[in-house]
Amino acid sequence: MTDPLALLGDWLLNLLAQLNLPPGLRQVILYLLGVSVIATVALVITIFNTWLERKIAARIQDRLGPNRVGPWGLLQPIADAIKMLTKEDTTPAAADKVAYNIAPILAVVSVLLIWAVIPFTSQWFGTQLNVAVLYIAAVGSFGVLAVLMAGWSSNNKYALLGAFRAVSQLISYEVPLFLSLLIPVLLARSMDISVIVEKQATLLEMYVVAAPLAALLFFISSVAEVGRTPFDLLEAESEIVAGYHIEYSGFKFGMFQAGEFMHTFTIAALTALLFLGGWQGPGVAQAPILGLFYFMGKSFAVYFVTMWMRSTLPRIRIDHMQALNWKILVPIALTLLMLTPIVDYFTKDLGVLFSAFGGALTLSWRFAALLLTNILVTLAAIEAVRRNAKRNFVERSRFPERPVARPPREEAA
Amino acid sequence: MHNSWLFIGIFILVAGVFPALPIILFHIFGPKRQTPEKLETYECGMETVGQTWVQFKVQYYIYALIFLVFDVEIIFLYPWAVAFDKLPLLGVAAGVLFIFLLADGLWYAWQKGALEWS
Amino acid sequence: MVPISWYLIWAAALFSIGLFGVLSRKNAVAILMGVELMLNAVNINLVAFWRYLDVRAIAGQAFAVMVFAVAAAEVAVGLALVISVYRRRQTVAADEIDLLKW
Amino acid sequence: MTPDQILFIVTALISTLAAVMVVSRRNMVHAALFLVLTLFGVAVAFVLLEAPFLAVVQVLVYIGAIAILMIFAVMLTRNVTDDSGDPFNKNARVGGLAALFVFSLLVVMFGGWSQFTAYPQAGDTSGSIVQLGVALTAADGYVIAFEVASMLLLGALVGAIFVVWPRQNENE
Repeated sequence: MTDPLALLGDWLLNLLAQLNLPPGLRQVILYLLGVSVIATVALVITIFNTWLERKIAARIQDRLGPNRVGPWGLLQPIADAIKMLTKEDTTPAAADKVAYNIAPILAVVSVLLIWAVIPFTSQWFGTQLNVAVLYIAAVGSFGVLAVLMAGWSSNNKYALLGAFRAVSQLISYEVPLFLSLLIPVLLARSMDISVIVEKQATLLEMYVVAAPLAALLFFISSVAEVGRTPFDLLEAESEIVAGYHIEYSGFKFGMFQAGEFMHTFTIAALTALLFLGGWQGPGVAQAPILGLFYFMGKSFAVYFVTMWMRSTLPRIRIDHMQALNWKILVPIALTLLMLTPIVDYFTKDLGVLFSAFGGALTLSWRFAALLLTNILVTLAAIEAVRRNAKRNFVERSRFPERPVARPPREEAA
Repeated sequence: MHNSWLFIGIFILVAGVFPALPIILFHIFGPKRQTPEKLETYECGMETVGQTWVQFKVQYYIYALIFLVFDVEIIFLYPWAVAFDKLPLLGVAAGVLFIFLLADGLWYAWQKGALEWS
Repeated sequence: MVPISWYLIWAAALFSIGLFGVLSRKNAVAILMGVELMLNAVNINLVAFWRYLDVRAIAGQAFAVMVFAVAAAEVAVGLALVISVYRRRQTVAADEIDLLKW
Repeated sequence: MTPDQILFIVTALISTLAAVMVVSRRNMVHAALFLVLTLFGVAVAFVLLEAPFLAVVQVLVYIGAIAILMIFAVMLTRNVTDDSGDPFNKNARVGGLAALFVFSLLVVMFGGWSQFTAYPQAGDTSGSIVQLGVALTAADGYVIAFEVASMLLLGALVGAIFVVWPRQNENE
């Protein structure tokens, strides 16, 4: 099976060769095309996802969702964009003009840049970096900066307060995020995402088998990083003034929104790549293009979970949000990170534990030991949380009874 | 290697243009009927009172502080994880000790009550 | 190819600007920013020499990573001191914080 | 001029100008944002020097953490007199002279240097992350420095929390 994109690339190369350009410039043009394609794909997926998300949320809540514009409401996102264009472009008089206008752009850039290192199949990817995992983490810090800039430059107390809360949430959850990212890097001995995917060749070699807890930590902290339900306290539209983007309107506000939607799918894709084997699947070696379907299937499966969470879970309280991070996620991640290298070091040469279906299901001693470690850490963590909750409950029951408002007793006349 | 960074560089430019373009178009074609009142800051229907730079509680700084320390320590661990296959037992132990010291810092902050959102 | 002297001169410029910031800014946070500039200038030099000498001798990179750690520690403690002083004396001007001179 | 050189000059110019803004802006948030620009320029320089690990770490640590901490500190230490009045102290002239003196001295020292105009031939940096990881934890490498860095950061964390933590008798 020939790769259609490779054919297209060859044709383009030939076309460029006929133009007699210097080789450096030719490369730049080729890169420019590739970059535009990737960025467009990311945006198109995002636009489609806004529709998908509304549709699925509607189904979960027993509604129909958008169904007027186009077949099944598919053109709804375009109608939304046109609506946004007719809004007024305002910059508050007291705002810091430059920072105010750069912030929404930076918010999208910080997400879009992640797509440069995402491999769609074994052949289709933007580029291979040997520091890709850290690159993803680094790019995310522009998002934090964008939030802070937006909140500060709006010159609005609520925006600034929202930005502070948002930033403290973002940076807090970056700690378990980075710690759990370290585990696939440790297992693959590489920061290159393509290498990490290649190492997860069969079903039981996926890192979700060897490090299920790390996968869970990564998923939870990235959802918090995006600021989606149940971690959407920075927006909380039903309770408080909108967060750092309160002064934004029209397309500038739309950019924050688009960045959030894109980020949600991006974290789903990253979870699929780092823990679920990305483009790996049966028959990929013969026809690499199949990898695209596997990758997209896994990404949308994870994305569906985020949508599911969004339509079912209630919002977390801010002190609980911080406590969940610092008192549960980070200690678990640190424990896991201390045990994983030790177990890995002593079991890496032990070989295969069992093999079935002609090698399609192969579990090595190493992965079995790691899985066992994960299960033990999970059980220990659950027990610790349970005991703590029990102690807190006992302490709370020792409080004096709180005054309760009672209806005035009817006096005998 | 150089080339993949050229790709990233071009990506940064294009990624900047992608969101900037609709915003600029919007700025040109979007309606603009602005009055001084409209451009005022909106704070819950009241006129703005006092300075915008209200002071924040120190808790925000403490979270940022713990984050900074963890951030720097974690980046030390990435080359260690990549080089894991080439490490002797001592090297592995050094990394684990490093993580243990990191956990110590968290433990101190916890005991001190710095992790409470009050 | 960029000669190493370009990197060195650029680093010297950043270092001098940082030095100026440290010596002459009033705001204590600005002084810390000056220190950051100086540390970055040092880092540029370390990495440049690593690259132009022998890439197999990793000392330059290892030192640069250590400088990151030192910079982070310096900022964390420095800013904590600034905030603490601010809460007692309501000022961040370095020349007004002169209690230890007595 | 080669593309490398053009890229270097553009980066160096932008980040040097941004550095000048850092030390001269009166508005501290602006100074911090210009600091971010300067530090990003340094990250680009690390990419040019083929040290991608340090480049991403530069962005992660300086822009993602240190700059954010700086902005937080600026917000926390807001003073009414900050935006007005002289941002420089009375040493400004001496400081300027000293900086100029150091700079000219260094330029005189390095300007005429004709060595090291190109990367050495035997230079493949793709394995430098593995080398760094091995060297950081090797007994004949930097394992002491590695652990001391951890202790230093632990000390910084403990010290900073201790210093900044509000005491009971303070809120009167």
